[in-house]
Parts: sequence; C-alpha cells; structure tokens
Amino acid sequence: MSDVAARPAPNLLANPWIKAGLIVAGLIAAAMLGARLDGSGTLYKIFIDPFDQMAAAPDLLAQTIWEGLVSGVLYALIALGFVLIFKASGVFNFAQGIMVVFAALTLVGLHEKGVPAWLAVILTLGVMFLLAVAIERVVLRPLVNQPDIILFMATFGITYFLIGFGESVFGGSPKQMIADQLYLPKGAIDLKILGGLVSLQKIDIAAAIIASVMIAVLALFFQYTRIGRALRAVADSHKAALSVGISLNQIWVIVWFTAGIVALITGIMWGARSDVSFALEIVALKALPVLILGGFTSIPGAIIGGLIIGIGEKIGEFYWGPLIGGGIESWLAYFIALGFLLFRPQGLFGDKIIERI
Amino acid sequence: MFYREAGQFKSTYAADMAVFPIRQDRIGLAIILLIAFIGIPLIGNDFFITSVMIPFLVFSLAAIGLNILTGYTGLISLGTAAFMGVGAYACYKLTTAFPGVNIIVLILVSGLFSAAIGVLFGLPSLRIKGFYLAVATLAAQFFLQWAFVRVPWLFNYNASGAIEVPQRLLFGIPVTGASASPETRYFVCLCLVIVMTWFASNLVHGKIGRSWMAVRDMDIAAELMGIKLLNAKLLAFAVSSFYAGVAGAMMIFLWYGGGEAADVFNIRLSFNILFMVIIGGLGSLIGSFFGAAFIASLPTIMKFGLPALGVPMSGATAEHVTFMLVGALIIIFLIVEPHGLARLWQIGKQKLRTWPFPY
Amino acid sequence: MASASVGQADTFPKLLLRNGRERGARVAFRHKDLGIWQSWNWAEVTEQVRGFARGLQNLGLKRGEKVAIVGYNRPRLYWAMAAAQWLGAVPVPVYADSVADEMAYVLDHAEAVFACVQDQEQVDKILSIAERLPGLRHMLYDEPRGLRDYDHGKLHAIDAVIASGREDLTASPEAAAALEREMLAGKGSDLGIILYTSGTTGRPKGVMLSHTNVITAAEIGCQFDGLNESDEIIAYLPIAWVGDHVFSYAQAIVAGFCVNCPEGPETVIDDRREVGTTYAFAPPRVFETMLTLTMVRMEDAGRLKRGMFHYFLGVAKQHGEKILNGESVPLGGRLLYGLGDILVYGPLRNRFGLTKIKVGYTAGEAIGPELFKFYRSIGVNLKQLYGQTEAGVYITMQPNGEIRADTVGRPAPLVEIRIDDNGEVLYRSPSIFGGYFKDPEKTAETMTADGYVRSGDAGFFDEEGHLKIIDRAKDVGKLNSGDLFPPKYIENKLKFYPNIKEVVAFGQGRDYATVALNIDLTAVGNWAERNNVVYASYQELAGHDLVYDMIAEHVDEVNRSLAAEPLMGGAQIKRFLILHKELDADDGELTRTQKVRRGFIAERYAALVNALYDGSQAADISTEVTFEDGRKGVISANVKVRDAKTYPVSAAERPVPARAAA
Amino acid sequence: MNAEPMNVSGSPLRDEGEVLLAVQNVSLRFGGVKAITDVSFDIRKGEVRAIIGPNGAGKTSMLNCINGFYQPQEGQISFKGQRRDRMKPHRAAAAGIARTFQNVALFKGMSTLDNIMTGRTLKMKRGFFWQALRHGPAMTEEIEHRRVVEDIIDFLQIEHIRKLPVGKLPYGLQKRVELGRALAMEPELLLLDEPMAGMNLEEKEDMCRFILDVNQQFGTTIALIEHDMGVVMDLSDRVVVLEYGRKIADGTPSEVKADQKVIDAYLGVAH
Repeated sequence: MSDVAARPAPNLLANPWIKAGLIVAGLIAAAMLGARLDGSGTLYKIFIDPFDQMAAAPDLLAQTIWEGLVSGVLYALIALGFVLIFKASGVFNFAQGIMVVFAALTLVGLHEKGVPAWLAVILTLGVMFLLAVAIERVVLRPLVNQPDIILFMATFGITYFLIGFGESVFGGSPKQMIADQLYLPKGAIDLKILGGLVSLQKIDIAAAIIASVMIAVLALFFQYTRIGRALRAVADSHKAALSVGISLNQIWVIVWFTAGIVALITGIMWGARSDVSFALEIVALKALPVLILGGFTSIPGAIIGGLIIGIGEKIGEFYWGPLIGGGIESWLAYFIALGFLLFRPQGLFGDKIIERI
Repeated sequence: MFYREAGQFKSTYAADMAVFPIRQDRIGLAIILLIAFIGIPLIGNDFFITSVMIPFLVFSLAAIGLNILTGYTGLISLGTAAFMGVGAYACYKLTTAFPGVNIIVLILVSGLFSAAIGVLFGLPSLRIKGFYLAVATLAAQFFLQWAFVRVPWLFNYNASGAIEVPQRLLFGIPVTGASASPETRYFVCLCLVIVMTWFASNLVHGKIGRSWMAVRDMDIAAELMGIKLLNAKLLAFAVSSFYAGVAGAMMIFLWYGGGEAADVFNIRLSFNILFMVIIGGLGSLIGSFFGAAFIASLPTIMKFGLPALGVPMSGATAEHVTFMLVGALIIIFLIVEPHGLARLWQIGKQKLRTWPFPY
Repeated sequence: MASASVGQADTFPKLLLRNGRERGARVAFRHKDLGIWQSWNWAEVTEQVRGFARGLQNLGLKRGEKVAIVGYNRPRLYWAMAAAQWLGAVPVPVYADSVADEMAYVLDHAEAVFACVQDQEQVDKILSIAERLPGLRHMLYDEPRGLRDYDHGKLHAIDAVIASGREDLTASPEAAAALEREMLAGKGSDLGIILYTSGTTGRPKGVMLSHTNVITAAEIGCQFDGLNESDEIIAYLPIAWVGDHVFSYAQAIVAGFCVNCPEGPETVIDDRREVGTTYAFAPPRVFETMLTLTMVRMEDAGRLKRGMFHYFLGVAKQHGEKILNGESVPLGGRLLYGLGDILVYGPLRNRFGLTKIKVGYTAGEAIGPELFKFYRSIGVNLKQLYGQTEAGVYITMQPNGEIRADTVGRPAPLVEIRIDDNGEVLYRSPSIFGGYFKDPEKTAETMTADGYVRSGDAGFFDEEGHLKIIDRAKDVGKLNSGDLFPPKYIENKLKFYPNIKEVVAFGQGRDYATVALNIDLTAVGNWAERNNVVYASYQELAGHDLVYDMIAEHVDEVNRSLAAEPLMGGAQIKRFLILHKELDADDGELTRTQKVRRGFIAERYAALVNALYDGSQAADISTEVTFEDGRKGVISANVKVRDAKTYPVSAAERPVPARAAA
Repeated sequence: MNAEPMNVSGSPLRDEGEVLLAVQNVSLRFGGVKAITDVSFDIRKGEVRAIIGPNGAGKTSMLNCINGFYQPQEGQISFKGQRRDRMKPHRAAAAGIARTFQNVALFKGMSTLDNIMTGRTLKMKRGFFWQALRHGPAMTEEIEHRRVVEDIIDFLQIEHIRKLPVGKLPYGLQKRVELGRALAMEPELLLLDEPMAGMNLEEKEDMCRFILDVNQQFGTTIALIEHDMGVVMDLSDRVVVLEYGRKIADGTPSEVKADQKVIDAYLGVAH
C-alpha cells in the first residue's frame, strides 16, 4: 500500500447512505407532521397535497412516469454517446448533443433534397463517419496528450462549428423528421388501467424498444468483437490497447463513429417526437446530469441515470412545479444530480475516486 | 528588440516582486492607458465605443472573474452568465430601493450578492471535482436563469419582465439611462475595470493567489501547507462571482441600458466567457483581456468586416459563418497554443527580450 | 597631479572617510545575494569598515602585519582590505582557486597572521594547511553556511567581528578616538598592499605597492576616462589580480563609484546585464566567450533573422568604428547604422550588459583585431591597455580617437617608457612598485638603477608613437635558420579563431615552427552538431579528421598572414596537432590567469613535441590529470600530426631583428 | 517517556530526549486490506528517525496517518504529548508537521520561489483586505517572508532556479524545492518520503548533507522513509522496520542491521 494508496472519503457517520436515509426520513416525518399542523397550508401543498394527488389519480401518475421514462430514454441515449467517447479517449465530448441535431438535420436535409429515405440514412451514416475521421485528424490527433480541459474546449469548438455548418447548409428553421418514410409508427395506444386512461405514443414505445436493442447490440459488440475488446482495453489503459496492436487513432475513429450512430438514432427518435432544430442543443445538455448520476464511464449508469432524471423531472414538474411558478424542468434535473453527487462524488456507477499520495 | 534591461536591477524585494518589473513593460502599460483614456474617446465614434469597447471591457471583467476560478483555482464553471445575472438583478433591486445611493457603489455592492450566491453554489466543490463540478455549476446556470423569469419580484413585477435602467447621475452627469453618453459610460466601465483588475492582480500575486494555485496544482500538498481547501475554493468562488456580478451589472446598466436580462444571461454567454478564458490563457489576467477582445470582437468583425471586404452575405448567413469560424478558430488556437493568447504574448515578449538571439 | 586632488587623504581609509562624508548617501557596494542586490552606501560602508577595523584590533591585529584575503568578489572581503589598511596592516589578496599548496606558500611567504575568507571551502583549505602556517592567528569568514559546528576559538564570522567592533566603538569613545589615531597615523608612502603575481615560471612574487602607488594609478585611470561617482562596475575578476584591485577597489574609492559583486562566478553575465555597468574591465577571453556564444546562438536563429544579423554586422564593420571615432560617414551609412542600432547593435549591447557602457578595457593579453573591432563597431568603446602589477597596472593606454587594434596605445599619464637595446620595454612612473616582498634579489633584477622597471616584454613604438608588443622578451626566440620566432604572436593569431581555444607554439632552437592546440568545445561542438559529427568526448572530437581539416584551414590562413609580414614570415607553421585533452590550470598547464605555461607543456607532452619534429604522422601519449574533485587519473591517446602549407615571404627585405625597432 | 517501551529487537533504547510523536497500536485498513497492523513506535525530539521496510510494508501509509491523510481505525497518535483523533492535514500542518512526497508533489504551474512561499501561508496573517491592496502591511509581511524563503533558497543552493516554473526542472532539483517548501513551514517534525528516490549519487550526497544540516542547524526532528540502506545507516539515529504492515524491529541502525528478522525480510525481497 505504500506506493498507491487509496484515500477513503471522509466517513459521514458509519455509512453515508444510512445517515442520509435517516436524515431524509426524519425530514419527511417532520414535514408531514408540520404540514398537518400548519395553518397557512404552504407546507401542506408541498408535502401532502402532491402525494394525495398521486394516490387520487394513479392513472395520471402512470402517465407522468411514462412520459418521464421516454424522455429519460432519450437522455440516456445522448449520455451513452458521451460515455462511449469518454471511456475510450478520456474526452468529455460536449459536442454529443449537437451531433444528435446534426445527424438528424443531415438526414432530413438530404431527404428534402430528394434523396430516398433509406439511402439518406446510409448517406447520413457516411457523413457521421467522415465527421469521426475529420475530428480524429483535425482535432484529436494534434491535441493528443493535452490536458483534459483543452480537449473539452476543443469539443466546444466542434459544437460551434457544427452549428454554423449545419445552419449554413440546411438553414436554421425547424424541420419535420421523416418518421413515416422510415416506417416509424404513429398514433397512440390508450390503456385503460388504474381507473383511468393512460395514453402511450407508439413512437415512444418504438423509441424504448430501439434504444434497448441498440444498447444490447453495443453490449454484444464490446463483449464479443476484437475491436470492442480493444475499446475496453483502451478505457483501462492506453498502453494496454497499443499492445493489443490497434492504433489509438483507429480506435478514436471507431468510437466517434459509434457515437455518431448513436447520435443519428437519438436524432431520429427525438425528431419524430418534436421537430429537428438547434433548440435541441439545450435539451441535450440534460444528458450532463444524467452523466453525473450514472458516472462518466458506465453504460448501465447512463441508462439508469437517464431514467431517474427523466422520471424525476416529470414528476417534479407535474406535481410540484406549479407551486413555484412552473418550468422547473429546466433545472430540476441538475439539482437531482447534485443531490446524488453530494453523497457519491463519483456517480452511481462511477469508479471509486482514488487519490495517490 | 525594444527591451533594454541592462541597468534595471532590483535592490529591494518590493521592486523584485512588482507586477511589472521591467521598465519597458511599465512604459507599454502607460501607453495603453493613455490610449484607453484619451485616444479612444477622441478617435472612436459612438458605434465603436458602444459596440466594441464597452462590450470588451465588460467581458474582460467577467473573464477575469472566471479566470480566478478556473485558471487560478482550477475549478471549471459553466454558470458565469447566471452570476452575472445575479449582479444585474441585484443592482436593479438596489437602485430601486436606494435611488439616492451612488450607482457605482450599487454596482459594486451588487457584486457582493453575486458573491454570496456564488459561494452557495460553490459549496459542492469540496466533494466534487473536474467535470462533475462543471456540471454542478450548470445547476446554478439553469436555476438562476429560471428564477430571473419566474420570480417577478426580481424585476419589480413590471409587465415586460425586463430590467428598466433608470437615469442616475455621477457628479451631475448622467451615467446610466437613455441620456447617458457613450463616452461617459465608457469611462465608468474603464475605471471600474482598471481598479478591479488591479485588485485581482494584487490578489493573485500574493498569499491568496498562491493558495489558489496550490489548490489547482496539487490539492493534497496544498492541504499540507495548512491551506484549508474549502476556504480557498469558496473564496475563489466568491471573488470570481463578485467579478462576474459587477460585470453583469455593468452589462445591463452601462452597455445594454436595460432589456430582457434573463435572455442575455443564458448558457451561451457562460460558454463564451469560458472561451475567452481558455483562448486568452488560463491563469493569466492579461489573457482575460486578450480572450475578451478576441471572442467579443470576432462577431462584430465578421458582421461588418466581411461585407467591407466585398464578401456579400445576408445577416443570417453571416451569423452561421461566424459560428463556424469561431468554432474553427477555437480548435486552431487550442492546437497552435493550448495555453492561449497569453502564452503567445509571453513567447513574443521573450523573443523581443532575447532579440536578436533565438533564445 | 598625484595626490593634489585628494588633498590630505593619502591612504585608502582616509579616502573612504572622505567618501562617507562627501557622498555618504550614494551606493558604494552592491552584492547580488538572496535574490536582490543588497546595497550599502558610502556612509554605511565607512561605518562597517570602522567597526571591522576595531574588531580586528580587538583580535590583536597590529600595524605592519599581513592579512590574507581569500575568496570571490564579496563586499566584506573588500572591506577587509580597507579595515586592515585602517590599522596600518597590509592586505594580501590570494587567488581563491589556488590549490592548498600554492596557498600555503603565499600565506607563509607573506607571513599572514589573519585570513579573511569567503566560505567553508576556503576555511577547510586553510585548516588543511594549518600546520604549515604557524603564524596564522585568526580566521574570519563571510558565509556561515556549514561552519556552525566548527571550533570558533580562532574562527570568527566577519559580521560578528564587525558587530562587536561597532558595539565597542559606541560603548567607548576612547576606543573610537584610538582607532581614529591609528588611521591617521597611516601615510601615503606606507606599504598598502602586497599582490602576488602568478608568474609564468617559479614561485609567485609579492609585489609591494604603497597607498600612493595605487592611488596614483587609480587617479590616472579615472582622469583619463573621466570616471566619477555615477559609474558602475562589476567586480568579478580575481581580487588578487592588480586589475581588479585597481578597478574595483582603488578607483571605486578614489572616484566614489559603485562596485557590484555578482551572485557567483556562473551568473556574471546575467548580473552584468542587470547592473548595466558603465565601466568594464575584462581580459580578451571574456569578450571572446561572449562573441562565441553570440555567434553560436545566432546559428540557431531563423534564416531571415540570421541574414539580417549578418547584414547589419557588415554595415557595422563598414561604418561602426568611424561613427564611434567621430569620423565622417556618409548620411546613408549613418541611417543604415542607425537602423542597425535599433535592430541589432542595441539589443546585442543589451544582451552583453553593455548598454550603458562608457568605456571598456581589455588587457592582460593581446586581443584579436577582429574581436576588438567587432565590439567597437557595435558601439562599445572598447580600449586596450598595457599594464603590469609592478606598474600599479597602467603602462600605456589608448586615448579616445586613437584606438588601434594592433597597438596598445600611448604611454599613460605620468609614465615614461624607454625601449631597451634588446627590445625590452622599460617604464617609470609614480605608481611603480616598491619591490618584491622579501626578495631584494629579484627586485634588483627588475629595477634599473635609474628607477625604471623591466617589463619583460619586447615591443616597439610605431611611427604614430603607439606601443606595439610582440611577445615576452625572453620568449622571442630564433629558429635554427636565424628567423625570428615569436611564439605568442603566432599563438594569438590562431586563438583569434573561435574554434581554437588554446595554442602552444614551439620553435625555439628548432628548424621550423610548430603548434599544439586545443579546440573550443562550445564552438566546435556546435559545429559538430550541425554537421552530424558524432562524438562522445573532447578527446574524440579533437581527434576527428573533419576537425583537423577545419583547423588546417585556420593554420593555412595564419601562415598566409605571417608570410605577409616581413619580420615574421620565417615563423610559419610547418606542422600542427590537436591536443587530446584541454589544458587546465589544475594540471599546472595554465597559470591562474589562464596563460599557457609553454615550458611545462613542452616537458609534459614531450612525446608529442618530438612527433612534431620527427616527421611521424601520429604519436602515443598518456597524461596524468586532476579531476575537479581532486582525484587523479590518466588519459592516454594517439594524437595525429598534420603538415601545413607554407608560403614564400612576400616582403622586400629579409627579417631584421625586431629588437632593433625603436 | 509517555509511550510504552516497544523494543522489539531486544536492545536497550537510548533514553534521551523527550518524545515528540508517539504512535500507539495503530491499525489501518482499506476495506478488507490491512495496510498497518498494531504498530507502535515513537519519535524523539531532535532525532533522525528512519522507517524502512520492503515495498508494500505500509511505510507511506504510516506517514499518511501521522499527518492526517488517513484516519487509522485503531490506535492513537499523539504529537507533543497531545492525543489527536481525526487529524486533518491542514491541522497537522498548523501543529508543526511538514512533509515531502515520494513522487514529488510540487505545484507545477508555479515558480520555485512561489512554491516555497506557499510554505509560509500559515505564518502569513494579513487578511483579504490587505491582500487585495498588496501595499502597506501586506507587502511588509510578504517581504518579511520572502527574506525567510531566500535564506532557504540560499541554504539549498537553488538560487539559479528561483524564478523558473518547477514543472520543467530536473527531478533532483524538484526534490530539493519540495524540501525547501517543507522547510519554509519551520516544522517541528519533518516527514520525508524517500527523499533520495531516483537521484544520482551526487544528488544523493547533496540531499544527505541538506537533511543533516536541517537536523543540526535548525534542530528539526526528521522521520524519513528510505530504501538505500547505506543512507539510512549514515543518517538516522534510530530505525523502525516494517514488513507487511507490522513492526518487526526498532533500534539503532547497527542493532537493526544485526536483527535476524530484518535480514530475512530484506533477503526475501532482494535489495
């Protein structure tokens, strides 16, 4: 232990989880008690009423959770792109969100120019591959061995460039995703459960399924292919990967291309739900709290983090948002993540932080 | 080439520790100040002063603030714009509540509010580091931005939701409001920026700056020197947010002259200021000025420069091309000199000092 | 002229007091220490020296006793000289890098009773020879580092001695008065200092100089170049050398200017730049090193910059000296030179730390004309002087406007010169020495009955009345052919090439002239790097064929120039070799002032010298060397010998003996 | 003596000097891994105490416990007779414990001078207001401490690198700067973690001299970890030997050298 020493985090009581749980439980109990006794009703509105509503209309709760689940899946998909790149190259790729928009825009733009839908998909994949190659050549290779923050800033540069490039080529106005041409289902399935009506959009179901399939494929890819194993090796140690005999440059191209594919699929799903525009950029930032929750290097973390954030912010917005003027969706996700972070600085699934002394 | 350092020796530690130990640098600084105080108001037209110089000064101050946090203390923040917003709204509330108090004082005091909020959002920095912290500061960005829209008390419940900048006088001359002349506003900005840069320079060159840099470079060893990490980090957050807050107040009161402030202090502004710091040079005050000049003037140059060169372009296209160019330039700069313009400046200066030798 | 301007102040302590009175607030000494230039003004220095003197008195120092002073240039060591002189004792500065044996000889011969030394190294050195110095009573040191645990019975910190002395003086007015009387008892004719000359042969000799001798010499220099209290000098040459003693001690006190002591020997260049000296003194070697470094560095510059640099050096060569001499230069040339001054000369002077230079002197050895002209062309008023310890330094000097690269100028003020029948330069002045300490025999050999001193150098006056030195009088020899053989003259011609560091010429009593030389590792190493010549050591580089080729070219050029001079044409170099090791003072091959000891080298490298004359193409040699840490070792090598081409002597007449000139 | 006798090797202890730091029955675990098991020893005022042992013996962990990076699960450490639980590194620093690291932990972006100046942080009292002015008292204070730092620079003979950023210095010099930074704290107890690791012979000799000088000139108590047995034998007054987190010997260098358990431990790892 004399060479590499793990520095344990300062212990909050014996186990931080227990302590946190006790505190939260105590607070809730106190709040509920207070709410019952409070005359003005403010505490009641915060601590009792939302739960009453949930119990009173379980169908609404189910609907809200579903909505959250779906946006959570999309967050998770963006986060997945982040994780792929971070694992393999240590780059915090801020441009992942914009890659989603850019991929979707390219697809729609090509179709608008008369390219058949499926061909457009293939061409878009080609564009994403070229983008991966270009990024590796122009950005990553010259910046190899620079500090993380420099690479992080470089992805900002990529973001700006892609925004400008995308808008110059395809124009800045929002566009419709070519959902029909891609045989994506439309309409909704209404379920009569819990004493009410829960409406599930077919596209959302499709999104969930496609996302699951993609994650499964990625898992298989990492587990069973030579390149996949090399990628995992890279995540552990750059030297190890080199000894496997795959050049770092190739790996970066592959990883960025993979992230590009994920971005395209995310873009299609997201575009089908709303429309394709650069406003998505801000929404894509939501992937960041997801990453905090899930840890920067964990794929399951990204998925579970995405779901927690998605569901959490929908429920928060629906039940508590009106109390303080609504629109809290824009920041709630970050606070949820921050709350988790204070107890697990490395995220839910992140590697334990080890400090060498 | 212009440096004649022979004969410039230090016989006291005070002289040795001066910020500008070389006489030629002091002369250069004096010339720059002369240009700023006399040359620019004489030569520059209103457009130049309002669209180039004042934004440059405001951004410089904000960049200095962020540089203290990110460049000197090593904590990345993506919430600078929000802290600027706190300054702007605080100043608005203050000047409404105390219309008789000097506006300059209020601008500075509003920085204190920003500092307090900054400390609050800096609290997690003890436990979380690096990118995790960057994301945490996004919470501040989005929450505060939300608050600027949703908390009507902040904008005095007026219907437009905008800050209305009242007219305030300094020595009988209108400094804010519609009738304040660009020159007046420019002078006020200039003086504030110079004084605050001086303070920042004092801080980073002394014990406090050393503790910040120690925390940045090797926090474990810093702790061993008796530096309390939380205190050092929170102080950095406080000072950084103070600078951002003052810059925000200046932005609304001395530059925009009011308006939909919530839209102004958006995440993109945060990013832009981060760019300024990185392109300018982390851990360099002069770099903050370079970065601000570069990022703030680039869109203006694109907008007015390209048509002037005979490149016809619609407004929208120009904007798109600007985006592309900014993106490309950021990448190019990072590749050419990851340590920013300040390092280039330093290298250039070193070349001049060793001239005609290459080293 | 001698003491007129100084009035009653005929000793250094008196002059010091005058400075304390008249310019008390002006800075007198600076020392780069602990990161900044620690400064003392004349009033403070006077007080320090007064306290120091009292401290020494308390330790028992008496009039006429000798105080050895050992170390690099440190204010407190200069003060030690003044403090000793205050009491009428005689300071004896000793070369700090002397090996223990040399030091033992000097300290013993000088009968030193006190030693003021710089640091632990010197303390240890003297302690190691303590049994040979029974007369040594106390040792004082400047830097306390590492000396804490030493027995302080006979060892004292200078600061402590000064402090106790000052305390004493404040406490007791009688003591102060007594000290004052002691000082006033000193006269100008008293023995002021003994400077040991390293001497090319034999043991060092102690040159005795009175206060008047040194003060007169200092005044000559100050008046000649208009030095005053606003000047700055950097003291970095050995304090035991007459040059440093006159320039950094005597003239500083006489004129009241400031002496700057560098942080250490390796930071002199930086420290000189910081201080920006107005008055400089350096042996040609220092100027040569600076120029070599310049040229080497410029080789690494970009093409454009290099081109510009060389272009403007060309401009300077054409116009620079004329402008400095105040001669007429066409307007175009002036403008071009002005541009060059901004772009090249100014920055160069700045890098050399010569921006503020009023006048610079080079002496000790002949300076290469190219080197000399280079500095003058970039606007440095560099001059030559010819001097000796026995003369209290000045013999001839170059007045402004009459500066030649190949002569050493006119006789200095108050100096009379005469050329002996055998060509030897003899001089007489109020500043010449009073004799060698405890060596009347040598004194008699050197001084003529009418008060002239034999310089030991051969020379002649040219038609303008400027003295030209050929060589040591006894060294100017003859080849078997009867042709003149001036070894130093040949050596200097070769040494003017930056690639060549040291040269030893042989030829006395031989059929022809040959040389053995050292290459300059910095310059040639740089050349090697550019030409992909791989080498691991000096020895390997020195033996490289390409290096030999390069040196052969230099030898060839020297032969051409020798052939062009009627007197010297017979002494062209027939054969040469590059020595396998660098000549080193630690091995006794160079003197402490870095002059070659020709005889010693001829003996030590006899095998090589034989090879130069027996026609063989190479020779084996092994040499014992002393490493820096004092260990000894042996290096052996096979050294190649090359033949050089000689040229017919161009001139009309066959050589006339040089000594006939005058 | 307030620590119990813990003479494992069976030789008599030198009963001189008061105990500055006492480690009593300390155990440290990381999860299930035991880094230190029930180790006791003391450090007396003014001595040079070496901690040696094969790789992974828990030497660095021991130092980390002493200056508060780790909280041992069992046992206690008292400094200057005061028992301290839950020590924080900055509090250890304030109490007078300084430290250097095995892998130089300098502030890479700062100059040598600034690095050593950080060592003075605790001794500088002027607050934010004066710092922001950097004139008057703040400057006086800064200069006062600069003087102290210059003495250290002079002592360690690093004048020529005073204003250079430490990141690009050769390793040996970095170690020297780190020692300087620790000295600037004017510690009572100086912990040196392999001060000579990775140095050449000459640098090692220099460092040895500095360590002895610090000990003698400033009277600083020194605890050092070192692999070079020659160095340990030359420098230290007493040696404690750890193996697999347990103490196997404690005594003067000659006693330890003769100890069979130590010989076995070292033969086992071939040093």
